[in-house]
Amino acid sequence: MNWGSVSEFLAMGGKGLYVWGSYGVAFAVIALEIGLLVMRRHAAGKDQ
Amino acid sequence: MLEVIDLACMRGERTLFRGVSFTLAARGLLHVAGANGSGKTSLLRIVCGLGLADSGEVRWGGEATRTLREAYWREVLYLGHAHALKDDLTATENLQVANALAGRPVTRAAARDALAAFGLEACLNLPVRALSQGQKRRSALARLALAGAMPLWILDEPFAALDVAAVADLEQRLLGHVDGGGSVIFTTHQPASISGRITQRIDLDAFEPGVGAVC
Amino acid sequence: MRDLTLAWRRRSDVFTSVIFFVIVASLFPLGIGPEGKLLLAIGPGVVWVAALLASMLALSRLFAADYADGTLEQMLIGAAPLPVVVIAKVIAHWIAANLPLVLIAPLLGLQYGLPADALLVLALALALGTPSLSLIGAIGAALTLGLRGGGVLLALLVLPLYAPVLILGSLAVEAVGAGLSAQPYLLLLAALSVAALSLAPWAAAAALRISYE
Amino acid sequence: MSSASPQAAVPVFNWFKYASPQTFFPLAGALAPWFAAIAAVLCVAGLYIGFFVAPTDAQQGESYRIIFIHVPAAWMSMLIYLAMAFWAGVGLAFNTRLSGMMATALAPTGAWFTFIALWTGALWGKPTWGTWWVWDARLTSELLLLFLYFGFMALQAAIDDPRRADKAGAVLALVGVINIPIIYFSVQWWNTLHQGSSVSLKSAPTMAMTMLTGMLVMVFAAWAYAIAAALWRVRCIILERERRSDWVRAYLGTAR
Repeated sequence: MNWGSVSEFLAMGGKGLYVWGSYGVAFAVIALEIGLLVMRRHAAGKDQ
Repeated sequence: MLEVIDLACMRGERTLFRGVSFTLAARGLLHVAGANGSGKTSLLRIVCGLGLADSGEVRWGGEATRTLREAYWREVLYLGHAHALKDDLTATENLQVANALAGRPVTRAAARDALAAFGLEACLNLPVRALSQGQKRRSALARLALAGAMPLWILDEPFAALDVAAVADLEQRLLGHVDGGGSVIFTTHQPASISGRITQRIDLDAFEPGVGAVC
Repeated sequence: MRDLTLAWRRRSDVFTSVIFFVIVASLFPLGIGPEGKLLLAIGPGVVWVAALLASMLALSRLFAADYADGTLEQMLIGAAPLPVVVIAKVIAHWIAANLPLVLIAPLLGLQYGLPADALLVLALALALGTPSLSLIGAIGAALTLGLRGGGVLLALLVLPLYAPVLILGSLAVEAVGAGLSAQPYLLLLAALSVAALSLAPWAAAAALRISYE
Repeated sequence: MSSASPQAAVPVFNWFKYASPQTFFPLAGALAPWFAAIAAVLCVAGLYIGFFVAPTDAQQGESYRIIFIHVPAAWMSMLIYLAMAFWAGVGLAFNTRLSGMMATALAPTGAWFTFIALWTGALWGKPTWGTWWVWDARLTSELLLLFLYFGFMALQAAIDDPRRADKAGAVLALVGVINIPIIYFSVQWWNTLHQGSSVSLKSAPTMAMTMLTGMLVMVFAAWAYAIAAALWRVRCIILERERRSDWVRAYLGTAR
């Protein structure tokens, strides 16, 4: 195990901003894409 | 011989027409009728190979025009709504250019004679932008005087913007082409006095689109 | 031939793109300051970018007039194969819109204090590189024919594809400045143009038909 | 009265059967959740390996852990463009409508991955090289790739007729795919000749086995996700384009 505690895990050896910034934005983008897809599907279904 | 087999055309989600079939032999004069927006221009464009049909096929001499391509286009004269005239060139130059594009270059003298035959003697050397709408139409139509060797003429609204004398003149020219063994497809809204000589008539209003149809 | 005659009768268009080219290239020193060394360093790149933009601006005229007046229809169903027509039009367009840029570029290079041999290479690189710009641009112009927002869209489509020409062209001029031979870059530029000549007319012809169908 | 396009009707290859949007629609609907599930499982596994099993990098410290998202995104961005060009080419060659829809469906996902690759590349560059942006050959190519995606989507958005949009997009995608290697190599030359500030990504230290495993698992997760997203999007596109057809009306009628 690499991490002694949760705060150590979050700190990422002082690079937390960069690491979590990367993952945060990446997953936000994926969530956004899924959200857009759901909305588009909804609109397509209603369009009758 | 031109064969049109089961053509369908859609614009967006709307079906313009479907199941249009006809055969046009030599000496045939085909009038395509129909209300505005019924697809007359689309049909002509598909027949001459500019447009793409959603289904169906056009054959020339038994072969599909989509495979014949240039071999077909050398035999077809298409005049559309747009005059294909360059404002900056003179009527004579325009006519020469148009014929060169069609693979039938003509001399300057021949081009001038053709324009004269359409009553444009006075404007041979004027840039086209100086011509009136009717004169422009006539200088575009002057290609007909040089296109006796092209078997199939496809004319979209050739009578538009012409005066009475020019209409009569054009009708005689179409009949002359048909009598000489050619064939003509044209659209018009005006009651033409050559209607007696029309061998076939297609009314696109009769090919009313079916709702909810998909090709 | 016909296009050339036409371009001659519309001389003002040619001058517009040349003047645009000159203005863009002259604005950079105003924004950066008259420091000789810096200008010398950015000169090749700036002249190339300006040429790229000027060439692209002229592109939208490549098919637009023929599209509007119906001549393009006649070309599509003409006796000559469409790619050949496209090549002819691109050549005419290049002579009218890009050749003047090639000729005037050395003058702009002078503004940036480029040495004489670099000026020669600059003109040569432009002469070898701009044909591929016109050819690639023809595809973009054919694809965006008659579309709303055509001009901006055209820029979005073709500018990324212009990157290799820009890079090689500026490198050629910089190589001279560094005392190296520009030949490899010039050869690569020529190779790109030949490759574009062998592929782009067919792609542009296909794009034109798609735009009409 | 819907029938497949002429090519699809000819049973030359068995899977041409699925080239009709109507038959593909339920298939895509059935497959997409599976790919999404695979993506989720692999993603959790990959992140676990990446954060808890893989050791700290001796040179870069913890910030190297960004590669578990950066490299998969960069790979997918290029792979999706290739897939897009492939479907576009198939669409042009066989005139199947579904191929064009697939190409259209792939583009946004590809653009998102390209964006992620650029973003994470910048966040990796800052602690590693001290700058947000390095004009490295790969990053620059990636940026141009993003522009190519934008061009493709903007072109398709500007064309109203879906058939023309598909074909025009196909020509553009194929032109782009020919250009990508040229862009990459020219950028690389340019980069090596402008040494100085630039740092080459190629000098990455040899990776520990667990790092590689974690990265590969994440690559497969991204792959599965891209497939799932594309399938979902192609379902939306089918519904939008065929909404006047009988089967879509029937489908939506029963679904309501």
